[in-house]
Amino acid sequence: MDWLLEFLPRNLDRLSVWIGVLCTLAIYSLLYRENPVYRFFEHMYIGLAAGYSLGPLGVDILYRYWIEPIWIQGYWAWAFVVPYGMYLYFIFSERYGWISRIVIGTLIGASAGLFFQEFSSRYLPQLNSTLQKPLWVSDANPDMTYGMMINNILFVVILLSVLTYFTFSYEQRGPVKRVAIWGRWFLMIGLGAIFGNTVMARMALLIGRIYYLLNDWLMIRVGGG
Amino acid sequence: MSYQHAQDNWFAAIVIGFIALAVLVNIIRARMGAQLYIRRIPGLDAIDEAIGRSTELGRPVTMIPGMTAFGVVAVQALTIFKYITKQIARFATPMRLLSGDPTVFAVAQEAIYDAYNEAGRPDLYDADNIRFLSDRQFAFASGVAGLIQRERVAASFMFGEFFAESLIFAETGNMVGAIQIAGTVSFTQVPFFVAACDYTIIGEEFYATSAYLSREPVLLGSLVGQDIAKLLFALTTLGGVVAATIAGTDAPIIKLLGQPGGWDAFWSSVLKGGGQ
Amino acid sequence: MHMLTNLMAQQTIWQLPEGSRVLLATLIVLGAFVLILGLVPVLQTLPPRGRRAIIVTVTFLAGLFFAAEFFLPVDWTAIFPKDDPKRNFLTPAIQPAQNVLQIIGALALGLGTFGLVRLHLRNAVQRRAQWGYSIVLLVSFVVMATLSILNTLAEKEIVERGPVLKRAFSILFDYTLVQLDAAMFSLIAFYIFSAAYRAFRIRSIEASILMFTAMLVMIGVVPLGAFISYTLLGLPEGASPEGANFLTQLEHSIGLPKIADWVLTQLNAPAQRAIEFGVGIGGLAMAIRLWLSLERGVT
Amino acid sequence: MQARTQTLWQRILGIDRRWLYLILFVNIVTFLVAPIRMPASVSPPVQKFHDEIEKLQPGDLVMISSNWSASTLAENQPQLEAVITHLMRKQARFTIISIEAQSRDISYRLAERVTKEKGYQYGEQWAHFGFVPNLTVAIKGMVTDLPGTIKQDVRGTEVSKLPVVQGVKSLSDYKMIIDVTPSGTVPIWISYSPKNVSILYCPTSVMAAEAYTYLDSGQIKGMITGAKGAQEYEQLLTVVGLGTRFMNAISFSHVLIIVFILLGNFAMFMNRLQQRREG
Repeated sequence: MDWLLEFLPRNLDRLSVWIGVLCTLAIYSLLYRENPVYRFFEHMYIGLAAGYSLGPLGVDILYRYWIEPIWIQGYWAWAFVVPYGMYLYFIFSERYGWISRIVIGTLIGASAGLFFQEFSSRYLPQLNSTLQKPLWVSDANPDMTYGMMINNILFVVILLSVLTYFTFSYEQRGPVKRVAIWGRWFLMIGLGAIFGNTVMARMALLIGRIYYLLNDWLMIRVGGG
Repeated sequence: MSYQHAQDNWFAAIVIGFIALAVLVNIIRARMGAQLYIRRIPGLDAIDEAIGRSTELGRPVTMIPGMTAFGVVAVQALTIFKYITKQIARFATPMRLLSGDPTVFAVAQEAIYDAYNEAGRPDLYDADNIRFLSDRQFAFASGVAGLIQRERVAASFMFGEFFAESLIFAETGNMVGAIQIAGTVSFTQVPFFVAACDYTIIGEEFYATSAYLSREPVLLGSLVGQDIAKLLFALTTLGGVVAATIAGTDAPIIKLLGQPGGWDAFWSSVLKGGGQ
Repeated sequence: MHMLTNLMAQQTIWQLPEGSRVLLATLIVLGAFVLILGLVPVLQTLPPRGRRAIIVTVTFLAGLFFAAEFFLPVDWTAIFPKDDPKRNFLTPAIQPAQNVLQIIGALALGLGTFGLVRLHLRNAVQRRAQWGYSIVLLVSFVVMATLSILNTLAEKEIVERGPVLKRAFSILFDYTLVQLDAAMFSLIAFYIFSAAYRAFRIRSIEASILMFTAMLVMIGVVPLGAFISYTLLGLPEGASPEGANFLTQLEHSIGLPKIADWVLTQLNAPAQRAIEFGVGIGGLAMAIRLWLSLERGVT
Repeated sequence: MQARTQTLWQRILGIDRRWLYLILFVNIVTFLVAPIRMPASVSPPVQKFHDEIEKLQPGDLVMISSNWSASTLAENQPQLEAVITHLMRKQARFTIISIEAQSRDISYRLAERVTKEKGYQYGEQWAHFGFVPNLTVAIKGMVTDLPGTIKQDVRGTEVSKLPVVQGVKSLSDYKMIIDVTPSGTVPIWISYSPKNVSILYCPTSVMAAEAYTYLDSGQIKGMITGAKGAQEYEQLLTVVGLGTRFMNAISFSHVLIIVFILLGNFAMFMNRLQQRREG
């Protein structure tokens, strides 16, 4: 009886747990099949998410980067940015639709231009760290062990064979084809490893939810003691 | 470990310059009529099969760029979707494009409109079929999962950058028996697509897709340039590890080849030598 | 150049005077709207070729700005003070340029939201199939948008954060939206199981490799792997002692956790790196083609 | 093609995925509740974490930054519980701070429960500072003027009137910062907190890989990785807590998946064999 009284949504704290549980179960019902309850929560979810974004991603950005600089700090040149960006809204017009492409062109140009830096800072350090893998134990690299040597040789072999698989402009045949096939097999090892490694993180998510159902909602004490 | 400017290591400028040159020269070659080859990419041949099945069943095709933020990857994904749309326009197969990024959504409107126009069926274009669901990762995923199940889509194309939600799309698609073709640059999501989709386009194959589908000279030429670039990377790797084996990992040459700040010692020695 | 930045710092030409700032700013904004939107009919008179030329030019210039900022040398110590050497003359403009992109992004969000609302309004008004759910979406959108915007304004101390706003926002955000996120995220655990069951079959060499590595890592990363290797099989735990012979070293490195770790770091890493290189090169080639408008992509 | 009754193997191969989902669910519930313990081998970062807290004297002040919420509960909650248990054992005083309302509520509720069990007094021995919207600004503020930055605790008491932080002017009066988080907050703590305060880190398993450089350089003094790390920690404390339970459930869900993969392959093999025999 005490348990039941505690269990029921008798105050706001309890009610919030019940809401959370309801949301969880509604989403889980999709596992059985798509159904009206799921559909209700799905539409509510998207509505809430769309509404929420307008605060931090819409109003906040416009206020911080547009309204504040112009009206409070007085940097008048920013005035032109929003009307220019508004060209994007011509997308819905058949006649003026092309005007939105000016803004889209700006965005495409910018992302292309930014890619040079991204390319350099993302891939070149990786290339450089590949170079720091000596293939033989020698005086030049006194700290190296035979274990590291084997690993380094493997590293370079795998890297080059996978890279060979990802070439397109000629017909892969003979030894190249064999290397490429090996490359694909090495790739599968990598993919399998990632799969196996991700399972743990995903199971942890589910366990978190089940713990919430057991502990917070049904008030079954798990763990401790 | 990051580059703010090319000056952090001029090797960056050299590599980018070389790749740009290789790509541009081969694009010019292709435009002047050189016959260029592209190897088979198995998953892409299945696109027509998937479209055919959708048409047969009269159920829609979904195209999902996922949460891909607007940028180079998104433009490539939309280029692929544009090609697919041109194909389905011929059979008037229904389509849905579901995006989780508002800018990608906006550009997709234009791209799909163009696709129907170029296929000669502007009447089939319906702005309501290109949808922005949410920029919140799992709200978007719930919307996609719901739609795939409700409309029992017959074919699902997922191209772009994906995160944890990839498996939600792929498994719900699998549940309704859709033919699924996925292509992504996100290495960590590839295993889930491989497990749940019929065909998976991996890594750079994603960028080769439009060349493969359209056989446009510009794209084929670019692909040749990309292969030359990979050869450069392979040779640098080989040369570098040999140098490291002989001269040690601290050798100046290793620093010059892409280590951030690796040219500082070089410059200061040059400047000192010049100044004195 | 340094003088120019100084000049900008003193805000003589870019900044409005303090006194009548609000009125002036409002007028300038209105003027900007009239000017920019007034350009539309003018642009409309252009022939298709002219339109394309504008788009190509804008694309090129936008790309040129970021590219030039990246490539131009930065150590112009003669021009810039020594304490801040890592910039060229374009660097100070990077942050404003990023802000412009942010603003356009916010406007795009408005566009996306408009598209979503329009679709569901149409569903509701035309009583299309399942229109009731569209009402659900619209109602939750309107309520949450109001609360979220008020909440944002409250953070800026423009409106007051009353107890009702606080409570209502907390119920809808913390106890509903976040819970839905967690629930949807955890669905993946079920899907990863069914996908593994279906896909991991010894059908081909590739599928078999995928399956065996996945299983190996799965066991290796949980305590069960350590339990099997060290408690059941009695393999030695920890690093091998210094100067041990090959067999001892081998013995110390074939425990399941060690093998799983080795597969992840030594076999997975180079494969991943090769893919990354390909993706980087492919992306770079694409960026160049887009920048120079060499392909009839999406614009 | 005539319809034939399915063989057992075919039925296993074509099993409705909903059964799989149910089995996984039941499996996890069972092993969450079941009192099975599996010994873990304690990894060096966890051992270092433990040793660092062992060095604390009674009454030393510790700041816990708790930024997780519902999604990463299974990884972060065991960590926080184990850490608080250990701090209470060492009679250290601690204060908790979050960066959003969600994680404030969840960590406050948890700390209240755990402290009540051991008779730790709110306000005297521990307190919760609520949440700060911008961590960087908050840390910088706390370094110069802690009571002025936080102003009120979660119960609305002025910080300057809380006995637990009586006389504390700045973050540098603390001995230690423990960051329990699923996101990239630890670089901010490393960058802005006073140099005399040591930092300990409790990330999720996904985030841990990036932290090893900080561990090498000594910028963080120890690390508990996800539920697995929490289990190892509980073993050091000789308690059976959530980490052990969760890790059990994770381990056996892995076993379940592997068993089913093997079963699927066996069924496929048997099915082929049968078909071949039938010609």
